[in-house]
Amino acid sequence: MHMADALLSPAVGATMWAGSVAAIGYSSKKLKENIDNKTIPLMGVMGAFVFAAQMINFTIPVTGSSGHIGGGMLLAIILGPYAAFLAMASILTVQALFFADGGLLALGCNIWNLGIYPCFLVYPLIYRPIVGDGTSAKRISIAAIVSVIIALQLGAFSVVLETLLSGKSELPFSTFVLLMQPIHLAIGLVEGIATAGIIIYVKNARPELLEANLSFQPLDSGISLKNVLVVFVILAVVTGGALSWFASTHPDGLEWSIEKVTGKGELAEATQGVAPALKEIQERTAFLPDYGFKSAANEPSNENETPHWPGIEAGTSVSGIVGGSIVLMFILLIGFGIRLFKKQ
Amino acid sequence: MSHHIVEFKNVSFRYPDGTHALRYISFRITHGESVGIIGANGAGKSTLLLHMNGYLMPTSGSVNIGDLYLTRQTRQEIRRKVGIVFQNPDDQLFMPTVYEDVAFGPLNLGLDDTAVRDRVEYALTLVNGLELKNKPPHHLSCGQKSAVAIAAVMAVEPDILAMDEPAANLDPRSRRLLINLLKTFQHSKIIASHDLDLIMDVCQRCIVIKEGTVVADGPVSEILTDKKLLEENNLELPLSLQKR
Amino acid sequence: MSHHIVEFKNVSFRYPDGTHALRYISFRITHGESVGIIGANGAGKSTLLLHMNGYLMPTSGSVNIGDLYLTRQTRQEIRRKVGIVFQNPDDQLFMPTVYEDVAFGPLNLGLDDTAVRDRVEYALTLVNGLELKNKPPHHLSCGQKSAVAIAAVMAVEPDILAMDEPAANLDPRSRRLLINLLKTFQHSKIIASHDLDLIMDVCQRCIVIKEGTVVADGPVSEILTDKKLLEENNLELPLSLQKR
Amino acid sequence: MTFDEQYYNIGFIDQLSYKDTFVHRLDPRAKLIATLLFLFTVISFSKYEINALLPFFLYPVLLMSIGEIPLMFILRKVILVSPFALFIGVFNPLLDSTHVVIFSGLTISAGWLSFFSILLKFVLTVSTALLLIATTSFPGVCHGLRQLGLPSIFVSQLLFLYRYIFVLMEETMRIVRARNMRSYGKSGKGIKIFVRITGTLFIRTIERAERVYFAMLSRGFQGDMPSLKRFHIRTEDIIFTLSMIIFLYVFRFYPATEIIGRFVQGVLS
Ligand SMILES: Nc1ncnc2c1ncn2[C@@H]1O[C@H](COP(=O)(O)OP(=O)(O)OP(=O)(O)O)[C@@H](O)[C@H]1O
Ligand SMILES: Nc1ncnc2c1ncn2[C@@H]1O[C@H](COP(=O)(O)OP(=O)(O)OP(=O)(O)O)[C@@H](O)[C@H]1O
Ligand SMILES: [Mg+2]
Ligand SMILES: [Mg+2]
Repeated sequence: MHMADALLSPAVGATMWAGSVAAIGYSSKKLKENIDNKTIPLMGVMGAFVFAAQMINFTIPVTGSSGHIGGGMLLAIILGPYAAFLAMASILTVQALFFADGGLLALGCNIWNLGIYPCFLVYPLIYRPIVGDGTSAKRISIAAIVSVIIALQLGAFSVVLETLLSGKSELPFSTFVLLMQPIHLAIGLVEGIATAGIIIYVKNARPELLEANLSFQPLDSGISLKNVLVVFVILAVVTGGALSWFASTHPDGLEWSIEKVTGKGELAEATQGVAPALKEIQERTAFLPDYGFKSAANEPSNENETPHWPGIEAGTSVSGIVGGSIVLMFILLIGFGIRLFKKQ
Repeated sequence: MSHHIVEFKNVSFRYPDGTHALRYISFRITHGESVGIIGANGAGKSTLLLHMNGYLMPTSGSVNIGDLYLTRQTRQEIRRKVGIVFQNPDDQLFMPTVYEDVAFGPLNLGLDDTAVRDRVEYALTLVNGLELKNKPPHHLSCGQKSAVAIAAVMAVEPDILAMDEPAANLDPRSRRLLINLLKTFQHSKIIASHDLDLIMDVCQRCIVIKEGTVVADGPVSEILTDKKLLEENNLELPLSLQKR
Repeated sequence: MSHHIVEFKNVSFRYPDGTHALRYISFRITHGESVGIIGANGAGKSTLLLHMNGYLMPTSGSVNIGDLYLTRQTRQEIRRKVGIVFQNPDDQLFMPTVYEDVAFGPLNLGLDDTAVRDRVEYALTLVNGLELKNKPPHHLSCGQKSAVAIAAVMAVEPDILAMDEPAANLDPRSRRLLINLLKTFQHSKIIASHDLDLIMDVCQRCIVIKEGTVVADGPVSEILTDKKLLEENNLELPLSLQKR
Repeated sequence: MTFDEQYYNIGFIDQLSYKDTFVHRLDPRAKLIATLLFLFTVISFSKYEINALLPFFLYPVLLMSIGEIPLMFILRKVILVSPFALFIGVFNPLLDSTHVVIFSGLTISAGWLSFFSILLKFVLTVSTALLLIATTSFPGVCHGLRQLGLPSIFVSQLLFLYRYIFVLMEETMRIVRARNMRSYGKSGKGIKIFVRITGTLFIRTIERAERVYFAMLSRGFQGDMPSLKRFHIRTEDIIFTLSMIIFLYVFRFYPATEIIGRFVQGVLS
C-alpha cells in the first residue's frame, strides 16, 4: 500500500513530509527525555527484525495467495509509541531507498500512513484500552486484530485522499474508496491474525520480554490521551500551515484536484477539515468550466502563473515530438559516450 | 544403488550480487562414501552444500542426485533424499517443542500419526535425546540443540546426509558423541568443516575447495597429511598430527 | 600493579528464571596472567565473563577488579579496564563501518579526533586489518570480523582482556593468527573456550568450571593432561596430545 | 520476488554504493538536496505533460554512466518495483476519454496522455531514488541527514537498522531455508508455522539487542552516539548543486523540447 511519487503533487508531497518530519522531531524529543540507553540498539535491531519478517511469506488459507506482516502495530506494542514510530519511519526510509518502494517524496505520506496511525492513534486509543492489564491472551488477540485492521483502514483511506488531492489519477472518490478499503480489510484481517499470533507466541515462550510493555505501563512512559491530542494538534497546525502556504503560493496541484472533486461533487466533506484558505480556492475554482483538454490549451486560465507552461496543442505537438526524440537521443548519446570513455 | 549418487558436473554459481562463489566444480560421490569438504573461510563450502538440494540452482553445469537431474521441478523430490544440517542449530529448530520440531518433516511427508511418532522416537534415540522430547528448543544447551537438529533431519530418513560445520560450539564430549553418531550412519555423507580432526575421524575421502574450485580430491590419509597443500588453503595439519 | 587484578569471592548468580548458573565461585588472577576457563556446555563460562564488567551483578559474593569493588557506581570505570570480546562478532560490530566501529570506544573516552585516529590505526594494525578501514562489517569474512572485534576492544587499551570462544568458525590459518595475536598481548587475559589446544597455546593457567562451581584451578600443563578430570567435565585431552 | 532475491538486491546496491567515482565522492548532502529538488520538479508538471519531462532523463543517465551503475540492474528494479502507481494510473485511459488532437489525423484520449505522464514520472522518480543510494553509501546518507538537522536518535537507530538488516536477513534466510527443506512443498508455509518462526526470530532478536547493548557498554557507551566529523563541502559539491538548480530551473520553466523541435522543423522546411 505504499503511496508512490508518480501519483503525487508537490503540495501534497511537501505537506506530508512536513507532517512526518515534525512527528519524527517530536518523537525524538520525547524519547530523549525518558530514554533508557538500551532503547537505541533495541529500536534499530527491532526495525531490522520487522524488515526481515516482512520477507517471510505465508500462504493465506482459502485464497492461496501469500501475505506478510506490516509491523507498525507489532513495534508499537513492543517499543511503545515514540520508539515504534521512529523505527517504522526508518524501515520505510530504507524501503524507499533500497527498493524504491513508493519513492522519496512519497516517503512523507508513507511514514504518515503506516507510522502515525498505528503508533499514535490506534495504539493508545484502541489497543491499550482493549488489552487492559495485558494478561489475557484472548484480549490481546482481539486487540491486535482490531488494531491492525483499523490502522490499515486509516492508512488506505489516506492513500485515497493523498492521491485524489494530488490530482494525477482520474479515479473518482467513491470508486477508489471501494477499491481500497475492502482489499485492506482483508489484508488487515490476515495481518492482524499473524500479529496476534506472534505476540501470543512470545507471551507464552518468554513472558518476561513483553511484561515491561504489556502490563501496567505508567502513563507518562507510555502515552496518554492528552499526549495524543497534543501531538495531533501540533501535527494538524504544522500540516495545515504547510498546506495553506503551498495553497497560496503553488495552487496548481491543489487547484486541480479540488476542481476535480468539486466538479464531481464527491469530496465535499474531505476538504471541509482543511484550512479556510482552501475553501476560498475551492469556491474560486468551482466557477471554472469542466476541465477538458482542449479548453486548457485554449483558455489561459491555467497559464496565468506559469506563462511558459508548455501546453500541447495541434501544431505544436509535432515539434514537441520531434524535439522530444532529439533530446532523448542526445541524452542516450551522452550516456554511452561517458561509458565508452570510462572503459578506456 | 545408483540412487545414492551425488554428482556435480562443471557447476558454477554466481550470487546475484556478482560474487563468483563456485567455478566449474566437478566430482562424483558414490553410495556409502563419506566425504569431507574443506577450505578457507569463504572458499565456497556452504554454497556448495546449498546446491545439494536445490536451495541454490547452478548458474551453469548440472547436479545429479541419484537418477534425478536437479531442476525446479525435481527439487522437492531431491529434498527427500538429501538431508542437510546447517551450521547454526538455532536456525533449524523453529517449532515450539523438540517433539514437534522433529515431527515437522515426517508430517510434511504425509505419514500418519503412529508412523510419525515412531520416526520421531527413532531419530531422537539415535542422538541420545529422547528425554528432551517435550522441551522447548531455547532451553537446550548448544550440544543438545545440535543433536536435535540432526535428529530432525534423520527423522525423514534421508539417503544422503550433508552437514555444514556440525561441531562448532560443542564441548569436546558432545563433539565426540557426534563423531560416533556420524560413524554409525550408513549412507553417503558429506561434511564441510574446519575441524580437520573430525573429518579425519569420520571421512574416507576429502575434497579441498579454493576460491570456488576443486584443488584436490583424494583419500583423507593423503590430503590431510599434505602440509604444503593444506597451508596453501589456509589450513593446517589436523591438531592430532601436530607435534608438540 | 595491583590494578590489574581480577578477584571473585564467593560469587553466586541466579538468572531471573531460576537457573542457578554460578555457585560460590572464588579465584584470583594477578597481573599478566593468562587464564583459560573451560567446562562443559552450560557450565557457566559465559555467565562468569559477564560478571567481569558488571553486565550481570552477583546475586551474592563480590567481584574486585584492581582496586575497585564492582557496584553499579563503579562499573563504568571498570568497563574501561576490562575489554570483553564475545563470541559472535556480529553482535559487537554495531557501527556502519569498521573505522567508526573501532573509533566508538575511544570517542566515548572523550579523546580528540587526532588521538582517536591514532588509536584506531594502532589497533587495526595490531590485527592486520588497516586496509579494512572503510568497509562495512557485513562485507567482511568471519575471520576479518573477529579481528576487527578484537581491534575495537584493543582501541580502548584495556588492562585486562576477556574473550568468550574467540576461535569458533575461524579456519585453521585465521585461528593460528589469532593465537599469535593473543600471545603478544602483554596484560592479563582470560579466555573461555572449548578449543583446548588454543588454551594450551595461549594460557599458563586453567580454571575448570562444572555446574557453576570451580572444580579445578592450576597450571595448564597439569590440568589439560589430567584425563580423568577432563572427562568428568565433558572434555577430552587436547587433540594435539591425543595419540593416533 | 523470493526472499533470497530481495536480500541479494539490497546487497548488490549496497556493494555499488562503495565504489569510488566522481559521483560517489560528492558530499551526501549535495546529492540528497539535488535529488529532492529533482523529484519535486518532476512531479510538479501537470498531469498531461510528456514532452517537458524528457530532458529530465539527463540526470539519471549522467549519474548512471559517471557512477558506473549497470543500466540493466536499475531497469529491472524499476520494472519490479511495487506496481501501485501503474495500477492506479491505468484507470486514467478508461475514465478520461476526452479526445486530444496531437496533429491532424492522430487523435488519442487525454487519459492515455496522463497515464504516460504517470509512467514517465514513475520511471524518473524510481530510478533517481535508486541511483541516490547506489552512488551514496547508506551511512553517508545518514550522516548527511544528521548534518541537515534530523534528530540524532532517529539517525543512530537508522544506522543500527542498516547494520542489522544484513545480519538478521541472513539469519531469517537460514531459518526459511530450514523450513523449506523439510516442507517438501507441503503445508510448511501456513500461518501457524509463520507465527512460530517469526516468534522465534523475534525472541532471538531481542536477545541479540541485549548482546549488542552489552558490547556497546563495554566500549564506554553512556547514551550518546559519538560522531566523527566526516564531510567537508568542497568546490565540486557546490558546483554540482548549483548546476543542478540551474538545470532544473531551465527545463522546468522553458519548453526546451518544443523549442528544439520548432528549430529543427524550421531548418528542415
Ligand atoms: N548471500 C551471499 N551473497 C553474496 N555473496 C555471498 C553470499 N554468501 C556467501 N557469499 C560469498 O560467496 C563466497 C563463498 O561463501 P561460502 O559461505 O560458501 O564460504 P564458506 O567456504 O562456507 O566459508 P566459511 O568457512 O566462512 O563458512 C564468499 O566469497 C562469500 O563472501
Ligand atoms: N539468559 C538466561 N536465562 C536463563 N538461563 C540462562 C541464561 N543464559 C544462560 N542460562 C543458563 O545458565 C547456565 C550457564 O550458561 P552459560 O551460557 O554461562 O554456559 P557456558 O559455559 O557459556 O556454555 P557454552 O559452552 O554452551 O557457551 C546454563 O544452564 C544456561 O542454560
Ligand atoms: Mg560456510
Ligand atoms: Mg558460552
